[in-house]
Amino acid sequence: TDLEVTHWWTSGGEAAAVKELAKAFDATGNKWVDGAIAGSGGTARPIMISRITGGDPMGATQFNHGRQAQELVEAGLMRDLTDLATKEKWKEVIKPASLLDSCTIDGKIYCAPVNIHSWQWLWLSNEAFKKAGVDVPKNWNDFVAAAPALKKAGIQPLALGGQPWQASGLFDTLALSLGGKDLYMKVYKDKDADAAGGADMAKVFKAAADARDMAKGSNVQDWNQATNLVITGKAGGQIMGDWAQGEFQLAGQTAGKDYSCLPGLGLSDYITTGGDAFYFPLLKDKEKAKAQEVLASTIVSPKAQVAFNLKKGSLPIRGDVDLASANDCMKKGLAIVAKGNALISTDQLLSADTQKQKEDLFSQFFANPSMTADAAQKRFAEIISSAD
Amino acid sequence: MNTSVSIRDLSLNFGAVTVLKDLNLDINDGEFLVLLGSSGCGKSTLLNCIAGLLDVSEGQIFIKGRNVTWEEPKDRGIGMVFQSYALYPQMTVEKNLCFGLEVAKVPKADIEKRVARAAEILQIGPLLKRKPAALSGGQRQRVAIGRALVRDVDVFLFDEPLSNLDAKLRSELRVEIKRLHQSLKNTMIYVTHDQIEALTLADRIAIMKGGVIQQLADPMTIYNRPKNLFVAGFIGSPSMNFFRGDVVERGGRLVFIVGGQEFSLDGYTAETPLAPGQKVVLGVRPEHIAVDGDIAPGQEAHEAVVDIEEPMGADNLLWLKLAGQVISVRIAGTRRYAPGSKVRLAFDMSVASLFDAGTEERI
Amino acid sequence: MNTSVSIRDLSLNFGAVTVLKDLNLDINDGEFLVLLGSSGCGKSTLLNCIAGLLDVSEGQIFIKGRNVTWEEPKDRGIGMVFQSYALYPQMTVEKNLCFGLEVAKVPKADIEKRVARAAEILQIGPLLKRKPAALSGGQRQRVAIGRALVRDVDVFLFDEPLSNLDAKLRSELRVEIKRLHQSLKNTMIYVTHDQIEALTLADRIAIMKGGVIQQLADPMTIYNRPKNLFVAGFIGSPSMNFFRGDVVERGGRLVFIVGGQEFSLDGYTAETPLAPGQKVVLGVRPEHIAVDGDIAPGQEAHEAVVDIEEPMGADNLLWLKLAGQVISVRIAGTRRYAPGSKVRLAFDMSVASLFDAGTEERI
Amino acid sequence: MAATGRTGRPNQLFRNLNAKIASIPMILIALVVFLGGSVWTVVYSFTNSKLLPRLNFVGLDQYDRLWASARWIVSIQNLAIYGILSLIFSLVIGFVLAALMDQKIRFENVFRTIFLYPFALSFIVTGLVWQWVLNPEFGIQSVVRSLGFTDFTFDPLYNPSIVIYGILIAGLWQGTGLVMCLMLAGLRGIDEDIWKAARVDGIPMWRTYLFIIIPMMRPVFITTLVIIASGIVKVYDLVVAQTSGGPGIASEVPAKYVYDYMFQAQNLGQGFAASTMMLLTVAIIIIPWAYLEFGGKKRG
Amino acid sequence: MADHSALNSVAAGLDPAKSRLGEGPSGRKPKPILSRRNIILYGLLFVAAAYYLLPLYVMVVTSLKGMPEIRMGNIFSPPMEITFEPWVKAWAEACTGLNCDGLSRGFWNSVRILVPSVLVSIIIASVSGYALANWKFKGAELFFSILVIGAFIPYQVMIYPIVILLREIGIYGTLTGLVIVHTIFGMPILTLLFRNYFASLPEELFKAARIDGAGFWQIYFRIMLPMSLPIFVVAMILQVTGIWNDFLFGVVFTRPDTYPMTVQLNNIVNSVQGVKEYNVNMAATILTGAVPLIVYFISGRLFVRGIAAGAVKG
Ligand SMILES: Nc1ncnc2c1ncn2[C@@H]1O[C@H](COP(=O)(O)OP(=O)(O)OP(=O)(O)O)[C@@H](O)[C@H]1O
Ligand SMILES: Nc1ncnc2c1ncn2[C@@H]1O[C@H](COP(=O)(O)OP(=O)(O)OP(=O)(O)O)[C@@H](O)[C@H]1O
Ligand SMILES: [Mg+2]
Ligand SMILES: [Mg+2]
Repeated sequence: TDLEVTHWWTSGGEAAAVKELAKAFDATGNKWVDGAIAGSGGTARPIMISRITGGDPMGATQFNHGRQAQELVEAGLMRDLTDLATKEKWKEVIKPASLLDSCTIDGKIYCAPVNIHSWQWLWLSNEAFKKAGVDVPKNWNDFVAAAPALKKAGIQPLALGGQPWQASGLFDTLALSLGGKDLYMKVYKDKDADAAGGADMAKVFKAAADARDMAKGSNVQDWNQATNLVITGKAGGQIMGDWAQGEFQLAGQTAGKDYSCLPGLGLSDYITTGGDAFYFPLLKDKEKAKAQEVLASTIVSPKAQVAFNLKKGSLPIRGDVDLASANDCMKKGLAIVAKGNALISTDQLLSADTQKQKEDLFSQFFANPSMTADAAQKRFAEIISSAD
Repeated sequence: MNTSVSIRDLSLNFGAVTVLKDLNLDINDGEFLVLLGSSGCGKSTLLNCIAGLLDVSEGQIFIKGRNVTWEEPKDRGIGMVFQSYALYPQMTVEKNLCFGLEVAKVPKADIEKRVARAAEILQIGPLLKRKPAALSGGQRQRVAIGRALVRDVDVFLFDEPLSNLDAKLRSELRVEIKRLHQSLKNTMIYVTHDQIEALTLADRIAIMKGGVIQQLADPMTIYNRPKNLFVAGFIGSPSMNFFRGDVVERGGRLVFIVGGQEFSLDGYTAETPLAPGQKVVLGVRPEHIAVDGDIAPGQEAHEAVVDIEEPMGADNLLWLKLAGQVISVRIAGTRRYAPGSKVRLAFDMSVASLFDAGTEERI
Repeated sequence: MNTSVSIRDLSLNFGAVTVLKDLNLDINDGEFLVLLGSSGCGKSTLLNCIAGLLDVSEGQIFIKGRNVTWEEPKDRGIGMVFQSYALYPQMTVEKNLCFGLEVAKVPKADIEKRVARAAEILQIGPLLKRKPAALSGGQRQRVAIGRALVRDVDVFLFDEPLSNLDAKLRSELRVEIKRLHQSLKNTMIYVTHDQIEALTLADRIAIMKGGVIQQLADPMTIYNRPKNLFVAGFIGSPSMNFFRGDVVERGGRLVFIVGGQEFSLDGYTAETPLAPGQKVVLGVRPEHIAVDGDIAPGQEAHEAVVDIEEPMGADNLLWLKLAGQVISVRIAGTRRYAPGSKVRLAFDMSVASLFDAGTEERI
Repeated sequence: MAATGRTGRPNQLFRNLNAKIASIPMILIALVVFLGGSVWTVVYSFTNSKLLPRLNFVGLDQYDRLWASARWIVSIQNLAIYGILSLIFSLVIGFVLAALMDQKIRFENVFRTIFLYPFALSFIVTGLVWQWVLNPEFGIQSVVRSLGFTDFTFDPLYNPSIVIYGILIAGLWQGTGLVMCLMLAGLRGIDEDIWKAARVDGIPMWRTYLFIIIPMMRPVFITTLVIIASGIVKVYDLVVAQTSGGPGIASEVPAKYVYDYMFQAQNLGQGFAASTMMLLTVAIIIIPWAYLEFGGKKRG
Repeated sequence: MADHSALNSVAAGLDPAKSRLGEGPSGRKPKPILSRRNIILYGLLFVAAAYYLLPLYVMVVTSLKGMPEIRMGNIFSPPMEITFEPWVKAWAEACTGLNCDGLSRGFWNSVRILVPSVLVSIIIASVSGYALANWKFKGAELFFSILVIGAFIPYQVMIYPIVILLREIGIYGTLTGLVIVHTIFGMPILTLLFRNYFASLPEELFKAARIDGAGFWQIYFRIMLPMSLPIFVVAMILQVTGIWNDFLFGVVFTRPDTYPMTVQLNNIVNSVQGVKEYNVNMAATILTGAVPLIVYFISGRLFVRGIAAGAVKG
């Protein structure tokens, strides 16, 4: 049966990963009809939502974990996967459990998680630092200290794309890695406006201002263009989620040799685990409904998990798969998850509305050097105080 | 005689503007009625009401005794000819003529017969295959008439059909329309603001002003015995000469005084009795003023000074200063006067008009 | 008399089309010259050449003895009045009058004086603060004339200034223009295709056809002694009646024969000798035909049948069948004939015209 | 008179029935989509609808938040700058081009096609091309620098304070051709006698344009104004394709705010509030105009 | 001046018998090709033309270069080595997600969307404009005013209600739905154009046809349509460009297998795999713009004429 699957995985690494899923699904005798929409989730989600609410749903669609699809579920537009999940014992195999929790609404499971993404990575170009004549940094502070040398060598210290979510993600990463777990949870989970406006957070904002100076001059838009600057040694480093890994891999680079990765920016042992999940709109067609189940089960299956996540550079959602072929970086990530140091991602903690406001704030902050850290923090506190 | 078109208490408003007001008009079978009036007086509006192209606000319209007030234009038995010809530009002349018949599903043979007849009457046979763009103005108007002709209607409506033509063509087509009426004997209602057309074509003329009919009569009556000052001034080119003055008694006889000059009213036949002291307007047409040699012996004469003269070939128009105003006098084209020269002139009171200065009605 | 405007061998082509051809024309100082011709004959083109709005292809133009062939319009000392008025719609009347002067940096006081004078001459004083949209057609045309007037030019050019006005206004403004010319004594060149305007206004008329001047003469000569068939037919309304026939000798005298009817040519003064057997065209104006009672005793008379009559108020136009064709005859408005009745008529040969049937030139 | 035939006034509803039937699509679109849709939007702007519309009224909360949002303020400012400049420059450039074209030039067709062809391209394409041309690394800046002017800086799309002008350049490129066309049509409609009269009066060309022709073209200017203005309010694709609102939020526009908050932030209420503000602005400008144009004067 | 008159007198001397020419200039006023007026006039025109052509030039040149050459710098320099690789790739090979058939699929989808949308929207708008111009009825102008104001409403505002509307009718996601959406948003401006155009035709023509007994549709088809070529061309051009270039509706109201070309373009341009392939992007851009461009080049002249007839005579 043909099943149309919409997603926004269009960069090189992503597309390669999707191909693995499609292959696995096609192998079950069904057909994966690819509905890629380019231009990141911001472009794609409205289209997906319109189609679901407009009564022309696709067979399955990607969303980020968390609250993006909550209302669709509440409106009864999505398919309940609880039966399948019980049958395949998802509750037991999927690690960390928070992943499945965010698929669960009123005790029912509505999505199949595909991968775990963590945001807190600093990717570094070994070549760039060699050229600048400094050692490859071991953490964020080293990186900041090396920036002048990079600049002198004509190298952009920090690569940052223009898309608002990148700026926002960078800041959240700084908040967790520099501010620590407690601050992160207070601000993002408890929505504590005092903490958001407090002195600890002010330090994070100070660091963000430094990052802003380092990022000045990287005139690229897409995240993977920014990654490309690192790959080609035009930039020293980039703060980006683990999906950047896929790009390095596609470029044929080896972790440790050509590039380095620092989870938690080398300062903290925590990462957040968000990620992507597939949701299945309620369909009238029986055949398709059956195919949906097959797809859900394929996605969670160990084989597909390995194939997919290796290509994508993200972590698999189950603890029981063998990732022997994973590279250094992935292994670092897996180790942290195994330690139980995985926190819930901002996507799950904050509503899309709050996220958007945050994006607006930080994209403005990073683009506009005249905005002071204080002003930004004040606004940030406001957003957190009204967050839901 | 039977009435062909009958209009009862017709009113028409465009929004708040009343264009026609309580209009009544009976047109006889076979009559040629001309609606004459200055621009904007509602002539076209009235015609459009008769044709059914405008919905009346009040009143009724009868054609051949049938109440057609709310009927579709095509069912009223009328044909209409427009100032701008309104030929369908993308169709040949023949197709223009056939169109209405085809729409009405008239049999082919019948259509051909009727087109042939119209083409013969109007002498447009050789033009049938051309498109309107390839015709001259006069030819176009003939085709437009033909379009009404083929439909075999009871009443022809013309809305200033000749206004877009130059003077020469205009007078030619005028004669043709007159001839057409004489041979077809249809009822024709003809709108114009050209008084020559009105005078030469009409059996009766209805003079309109502000949506009201001022006078409805045959051309000679309109010309010679205008009912009020408006009609008197409207008809005739150049206009009638008007003198605002008083009626005074002089030795048992009534005379008219203006600017110190006295004119005997003996020859005038008043419709309502004249009284001394009455303020009146005397109207005399330019051709009813005799100059120098034309003055009959014994006729009362006044002196005037030539202001300018306008020779027009057959006639010569003199503008004279008399009683403090400039009047026009028509004399033969062969008689010339230099500006400034003195002439003697006499009014023919038997064909003059007197109006009450207040009501402006004829006395 | 001095020439004011002089045109030498003027030719003008639009691409391959020759609109004016080797045209020569001398206009006297203070003269009122009318260019008359049917539509498209090149009148406006000639006027535009004189104004400098069109570049000539060949030849020269002199104004007041100065060669202005290549000069800008504003330097030629001309003022121009257009059919469409061409007033600047968003400016007040006053501004319309001043604008050209202001641009030319004429001193303020001077401007005011000139505007006041023009306003007085044209009686547009009360209109000065209005915009053109708030004026009637006649008032607009007066302002347009004023615009030429304030510029104190030597030569006024009028391009059909009255064509857009209705008949009544037209005759009024005609008189005004005539008066204006009499008081200003400027040279005026006036384009029209209305022959009444031409006849009444002109000192001389130039009749044009196809870019060539056919006859240049004073109105009475044009009217009474047209140089060729075209001019004869063009001037006069209704047209001159033409009869194509032969000159034959009858008892030592020359007579004209058409359709079996003979007309004595005794009264006619030929410019070139007539010969028997010559094919000629006889032209007689409608007002030069006497009917019934008007026929002088002893005058040669013929019988004709009334086809239709067209009463026009002052006159009555009879269409008669004579010698196999329809001719028009003008009689007094008071005399009426029913269609089909028989009348006797006589031609006044002393004012008739004879043309060679081949060359169409006057004999 | 025998009163045969119909006497009474027939039911007005059924007169011109065909015309009314043929107008049904128009009426439906006007009432259901435009009017209904707008009312729907306004009503829901007073709710706290998130991803799906819900009738849960919260008063003016959405508006309070809207006007407290820095991004909305920037959007409004950008729209104002872009709108005013775009109006002025479109009209001026469009008119000047039309005036040039009206000088009986050679190759008029060629020039007209050149000026008009961008109008055939979408804003997406326009945005992409200009993004490319204005790119400091490849585009004009680098070219000028490579010519030796190493200090030359022209990077409107990467400089928050002038980014809106970068968008303006592209917008004008796309739209002035149509304006030129409209103006040219207007110029051609002007009575040639006016030109002649002005020449005879000795009024120089530029003065004639300025004081006579332009005032005469008022209706054309109004039509053009309406067309440009309706495009300005909607400007969205161009910004998305060229800058995605960046750098930061420097080139955000209201239409994008609406879209982002409705769909990306999944806060319909906020999006509707922003749309309502846009509607209100449009209504304030348009309704008087539409009244004058279509309601006030009756056509013959 | 002086030497001109000298020349003329020589010319005049050739035929002294005929000529009455006097002193001074004669004949056509000389107009040097390089007059100041011409220099300014054409100078301005060429500068403007350069501004308008520059992006097109950049697009074409870039699309013919290879990536290495692009990275070297100057976007204005002509390609050293012309390659059609980017074109092939843009048309048939560029990937979005798993679909690697470039724009070609989108092209046919666009055609399938374009044809019915253009036809339906023009038919409905022209009939409405005709009814408004010639068959006035109570309220017509009011509906029309609403429609015209609708032209100013940002599309985004209307998307949600329309999604709901189409869902209720049950045609969301179908071609019919998209055609309706295009018709709705084409209505205001097209109706305005048609109404103005039909109103500018002589009303007497319409009256004559009514007297001839033709009804609403007969007059429309047999009298009005044959006279309305220019305005139909304008409407056609506006709709072809508008619908072909549409992105928002295409993406919201279709599904991936029916995505129009603009959506494919967006996907290709935004699916950056490694480095941005500017040459492919430019080729894709040109290919996407080709249809409306061709329409313009072919019927541009009629467009101007129609604009004069329909838009300016408001
Ligand atoms: N559709 C309309 N709406 C409003 N007023 C109108 C309309 N049509 C005509 N009028 C007004 O009605 C009056 C009469 O118009 P109508 O066309 O009947 O005049 P007319 O006598 O035919 O003039 P003309 O000689 O110029 O043709 C005019 O004042 C005109 O302004
Ligand atoms: N710009 C032009 N290009 C080509 N031919 C032209 C041009 N202007 C005028 N003509 C032609 O020149 C001839 C004379 O035109 P002109 O306007 O002088 O006629 P006219 O005598 O003024 O006619 P009317 O009485 O209609 O005003 C016409 O045949 C016309 O078609
Ligand atoms: Mg009328
Ligand atoms: Mg002319």
